[in-house]
Amino acid sequence: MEFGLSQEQTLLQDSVVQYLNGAAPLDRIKRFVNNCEPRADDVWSGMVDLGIPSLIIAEEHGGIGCELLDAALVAESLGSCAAPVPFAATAVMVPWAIAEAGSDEQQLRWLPKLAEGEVIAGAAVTEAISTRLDAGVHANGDTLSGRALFAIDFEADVYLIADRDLSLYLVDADASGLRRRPLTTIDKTRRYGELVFENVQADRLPGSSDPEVCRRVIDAGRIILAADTLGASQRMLNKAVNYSKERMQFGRPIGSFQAVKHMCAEMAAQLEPCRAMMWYAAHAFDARPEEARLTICHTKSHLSEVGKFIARTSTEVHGGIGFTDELGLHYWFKRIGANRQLLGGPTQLREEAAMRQGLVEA
Amino acid sequence: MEFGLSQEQTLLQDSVVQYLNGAAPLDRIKRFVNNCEPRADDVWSGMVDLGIPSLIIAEEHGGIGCELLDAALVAESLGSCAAPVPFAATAVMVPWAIAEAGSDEQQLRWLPKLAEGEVIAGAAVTEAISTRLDAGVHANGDTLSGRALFAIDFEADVYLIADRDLSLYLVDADASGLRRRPLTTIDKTRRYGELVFENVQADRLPGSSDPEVCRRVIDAGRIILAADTLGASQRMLNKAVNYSKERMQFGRPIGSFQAVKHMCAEMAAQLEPCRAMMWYAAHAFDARPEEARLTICHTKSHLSEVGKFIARTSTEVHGGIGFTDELGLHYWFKRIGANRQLLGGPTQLREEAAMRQGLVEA
Amino acid sequence: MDLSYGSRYDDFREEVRSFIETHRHLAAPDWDVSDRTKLQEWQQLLIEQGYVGRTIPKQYGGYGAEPDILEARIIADEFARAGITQGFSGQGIAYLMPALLAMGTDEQKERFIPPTLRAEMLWCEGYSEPNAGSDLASLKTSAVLDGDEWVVNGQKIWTSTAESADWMFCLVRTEPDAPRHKGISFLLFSMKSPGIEVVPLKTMSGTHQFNEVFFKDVRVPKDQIVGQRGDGWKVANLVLEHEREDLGDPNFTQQRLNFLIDLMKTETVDGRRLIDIPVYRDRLMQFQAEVMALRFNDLRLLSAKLHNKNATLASMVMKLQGCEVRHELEGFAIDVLGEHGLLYEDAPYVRNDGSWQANYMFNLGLIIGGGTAQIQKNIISERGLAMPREPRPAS
Amino acid sequence: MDLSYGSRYDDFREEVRSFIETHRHLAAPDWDVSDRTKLQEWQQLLIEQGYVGRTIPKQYGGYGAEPDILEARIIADEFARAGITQGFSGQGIAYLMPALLAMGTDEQKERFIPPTLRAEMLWCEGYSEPNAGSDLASLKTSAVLDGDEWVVNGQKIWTSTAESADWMFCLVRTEPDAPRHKGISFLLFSMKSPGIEVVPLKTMSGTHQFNEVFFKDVRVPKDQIVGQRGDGWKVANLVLEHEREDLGDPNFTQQRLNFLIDLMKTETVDGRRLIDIPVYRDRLMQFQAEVMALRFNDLRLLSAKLHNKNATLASMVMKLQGCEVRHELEGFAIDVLGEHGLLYEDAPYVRNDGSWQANYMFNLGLIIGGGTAQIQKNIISERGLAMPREPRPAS
Repeated sequence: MEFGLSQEQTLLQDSVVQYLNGAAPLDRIKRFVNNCEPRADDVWSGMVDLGIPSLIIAEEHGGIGCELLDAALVAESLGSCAAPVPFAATAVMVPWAIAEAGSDEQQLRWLPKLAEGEVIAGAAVTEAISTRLDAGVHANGDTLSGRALFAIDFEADVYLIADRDLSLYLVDADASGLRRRPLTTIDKTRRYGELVFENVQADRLPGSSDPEVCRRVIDAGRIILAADTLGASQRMLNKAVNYSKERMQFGRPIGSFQAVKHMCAEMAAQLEPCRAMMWYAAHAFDARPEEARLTICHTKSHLSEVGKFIARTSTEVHGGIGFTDELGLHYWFKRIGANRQLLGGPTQLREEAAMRQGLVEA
Repeated sequence: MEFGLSQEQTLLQDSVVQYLNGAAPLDRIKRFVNNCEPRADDVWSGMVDLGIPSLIIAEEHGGIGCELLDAALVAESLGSCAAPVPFAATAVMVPWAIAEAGSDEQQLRWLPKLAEGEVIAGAAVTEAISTRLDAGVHANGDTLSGRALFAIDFEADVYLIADRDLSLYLVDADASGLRRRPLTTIDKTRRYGELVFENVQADRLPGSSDPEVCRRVIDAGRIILAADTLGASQRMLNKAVNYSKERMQFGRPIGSFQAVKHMCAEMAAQLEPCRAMMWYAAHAFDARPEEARLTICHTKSHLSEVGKFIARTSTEVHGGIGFTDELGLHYWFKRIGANRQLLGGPTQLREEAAMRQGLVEA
Repeated sequence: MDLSYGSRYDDFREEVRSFIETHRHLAAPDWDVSDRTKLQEWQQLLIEQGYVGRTIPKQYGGYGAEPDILEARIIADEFARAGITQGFSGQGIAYLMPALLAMGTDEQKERFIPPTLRAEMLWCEGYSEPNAGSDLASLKTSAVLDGDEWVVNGQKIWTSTAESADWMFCLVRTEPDAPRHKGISFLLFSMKSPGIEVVPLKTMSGTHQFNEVFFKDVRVPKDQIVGQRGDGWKVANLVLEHEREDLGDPNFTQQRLNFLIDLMKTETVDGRRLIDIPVYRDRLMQFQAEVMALRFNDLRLLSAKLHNKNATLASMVMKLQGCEVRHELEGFAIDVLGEHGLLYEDAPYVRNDGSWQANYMFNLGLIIGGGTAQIQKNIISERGLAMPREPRPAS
Repeated sequence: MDLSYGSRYDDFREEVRSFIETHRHLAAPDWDVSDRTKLQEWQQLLIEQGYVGRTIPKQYGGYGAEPDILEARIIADEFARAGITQGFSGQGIAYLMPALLAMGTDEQKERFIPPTLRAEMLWCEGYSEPNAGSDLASLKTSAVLDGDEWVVNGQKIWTSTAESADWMFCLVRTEPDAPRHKGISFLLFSMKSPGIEVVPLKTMSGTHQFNEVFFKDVRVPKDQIVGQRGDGWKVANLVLEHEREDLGDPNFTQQRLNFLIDLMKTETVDGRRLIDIPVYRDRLMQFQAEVMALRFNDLRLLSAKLHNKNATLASMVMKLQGCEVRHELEGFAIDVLGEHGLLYEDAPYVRNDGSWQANYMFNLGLIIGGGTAQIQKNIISERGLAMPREPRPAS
């Protein structure tokens, strides 16, 4: 029995953080944001060197064959660094979907390229969770029409699309009839967008007629977002603690005031148990599928609440400087905010958790 | 324009508190509780001398003819002293109902006696709000059957009963077919009970065929409970502040620790605005009936939340001693807890507030 | 209890309303100082009408009316109701003028109040410094007397409108050897003085609402000091009181709440109106109750002022509670909007111009600025509840 | 990650289960010490089986097994699952014995451990005093050496089981002139010693779970001290660590949550099941998530112990978070029960024996006791986050 990270897993996290500290420090993030760069290719190429896009892809397709937990641990590191790279879709949701429900041909065509990081894949599954503004995609044979909102890893070469029946399709970014429109959000360290389909030829994943596949893709995406929030929250807590030790007011470090100490203690007390929760939920995805949906719903909703508290409280501990663009603390603040809303907010997730246990009347 | 208390109103509050400090100090409350006294006649008689039961009864019936706000101010004082006397039903809900919906004969028969404090009236209207355990009273002509739970001012001579259609009735405590059963609750400073009716002869208030009368009786009861919570919460805050100035730990008064100071500041910050809110809602009952239901729902639900926070936080500031029976802080803690649950808890009240504004789909 | 204002005031309200009806096309928004002429014309009209500078003596260019709290409230209410600006109300008018009236010399009043009132002299406030935030009294910007002039060196931060202001009122340390609070003076100087550099300070919400201001040997005539040397802290506190009252205004929060209710009645998820989702509705009602408590508290404060009643604690808690509710409310709106709550700036489908996100951040700034929530709680516990101060640390 | 215990442990679990199945009729509840014989027989059986005193050396009457964290957890889990008590586990066994093993003399171990283990010697803990709560190190109960005996005077409070205990382990001040923490010693003495008076202390929930204990010239043999004079604080901290870990146990909270779910599935309001009220369901799910986080954290701690990994912060937060969730959960249950949530003690219609109300209060006591939430936050910030201590006040 061992419920904790292996040395390899800890090393993986450290190597990602170390790489990003060098390749994507605050200045690089700012440039990415301020210049509205679609992709930070320099940062991405190092991620490829580390094997990140190949993490959960099977060895036979040129991947490493890790489990979802490893991907979640990487997501935690990305969140910790507010990394301006795609990940949730291109490295997790899409390869998992293709491996699970794609034909041999689809697997051979896409997985090696995804593993190499040559191809970046976005995912548009928002409407499989809930629909706003009459968005949604419907299929007519292998032809898609409609609109998909909040595609993740939007600056991509290929997209995974869910239609109204939760079937999954692959669509080339330059497919005829597809219009792409970026959506500006508060979180500018990652790219989001809208996809408009007018009779677009799509490549259906044959194994996706069971809607459970789409739901599992969403589960995977959710735990990745939750892990990202864990990493970003931990970083915001660390920054608050460090700042409080340096910042002097009234002739003493503000971290020696009980009010500030207790704010930091409350952040730690709320955040620390989330770590084990994230491990368990991500591990359950592969190892205990019967527990996965419930634990993942709870992990994402709970981390969303804790993250919101920490984003606010860390900014408060920083005082005025935390409110400036210059310090850049807000990149983490907004990243946590974005993770909260994407792929189901807390209220939605709690209702799904209740459903999963049969606590909601049909 | 004057939104505040008149000198008379402040005097009224002071005189009640002063009287109760003398007549019902902690020892007297403890005796009342520990001996399970049904009524504290000694305390009540002084209340009668002060004219409390006659407060909202018209002068023509021997009352003082004040508005509901004055009664709410008295309730605040009672809450402040955790007074072991009946009030909400006998001095407010019942006389108001009789005055509003009673026949001349009913008014003449009951109001003077209520004003004199000779007769104590209870009120059982819980099931007009919501029904649990299949409780509820139905009328067959002037005969009542069924069960009413959580009668307020239970140790009474006469009861005001709402049936399922929200018609109101008066029933003598010793009416044939009526069984009374006390209900032990956490709040032992007041008495609650169950009334079981088997074909009990009742005296219908003719004006109560409009269910709005019953709803107004509930409104009145709710603001009284909210005011009681305001008084009890203020007292718990004061006790916490005073204790924190006296209690020494680590060589200094605990009230000089920022954590304790901020706990007290948060209590004050939440409680203080409730004062104006309670004034407005109680005043609206008489002066701005179109605003009354909404403001009263919000006042009771909001004060329930604030009161819960203060009950807990004040106890925490007191540390171990606050947890003892001896100190008696818990009488206020429990009184606030009881006010919260009676005549509609916060969730119920918020839904009613939404309904009142047409925000709930039919 | 008497919630009516009485017939005299009802008449006055009618008068204000009809003025607004007739003149609203002339209104200049107070946040746009680019068209100074329009601003000043509108300002002038309002001064003549007595809706700006109502109680400022005629000799200083005001309307010279007796202070009347209800008249003031009626004017404010009616302009707010009409959704137009009640003249220009920059920091000079709102904060400096009361301080000048209380502590300025006759000369200073004559020189500064009339053009300030007419929006010919726009002001910014130089208080916070990078190392003097919560601990404002530790400020280090220095002013040294050199002949007939103060020579100012140092830096201010969080200076809103510094880029457009003509003048600054500024806290500087003039007595470095005096105890902290007694070494500070209150200077007035032109922003065109040589040696001043204004650098925009971008905030997390992406806007430039603040600046840093750097002083290098800025020379200020000796008589441009308000009060005596070392009186600066006293003058500043006159200003700060007015400022804190402005933060967390529940009437503005009520407006946002109303917008949100409208939004929740129209916006849908899975074909269901947001207002029909019980969990959201319950939370919405919770906010409505909290805002209601603050609005009635505000009414109580108005009445207390009117009748010279004490309501210290009720007034002290307004900033803390008001800013907290405002921040939380905006965050809740983002939640109910789901993914759409993330949209910002020029995004298609963005709701209410992205104001939910912008205000969620800006209001967090309010919690921090003008005395952080922690400082507010210190003040409430010490001045409101008479709790002991923290013991002075052994050095 | 490996969540399985492995086949050896699966076998062990089977063994424990089958023992429980066969012997559960003999179980004596550990909170009822009135039938000592039954208690001791059950205890003896469990010692022989190795389910009590498993790792205590044979020479002290234990089972003498090597420490095995998973075995210990399996035993605890299985007894909890079966709803019977895992032998008597009073303060002597849970807290004193580890301290004695670490710091007692051989003589003390031989004398005290065997009867303690067999539940023949029941202990209570004398730590808190009326004026030494959060600031435990300021305790004043004194012990003065008079010949071969300590003479103890003073008072303890919050002493649970003092009325039934045979012995007390007690913190006393023996070196009044030493610095606070260094002047304390750890004494053991019989509760039958002349000069001890036990007075029941009733709490807000109406039960007598605690006592005050008064000492008047209580004479204690000199050698009944654990460690050296002045070592008391060190010994006490060994005990306190064990205590804090016990508070806020999420597995117990999970049980309460399950009761609540059952209740909400059966109880109705206006004919609607409570679970079908979306606002309640949402809140319930929030609790489920919070308890889940704490349960997984607990699993992490188990694994960390097993593999000697560091998880200090994860362990530090358990009391604070665990007690908070427990208190709030019970309060929520009261809410969903409406007026029925008020019922208590012998009331008709009372739900779950009034335990929601009783625990709501008792759990508030847990937030206060064993180190208040404020003290916990100090510890987390200073020891967990390495934040600076408050400066020492100038005297």
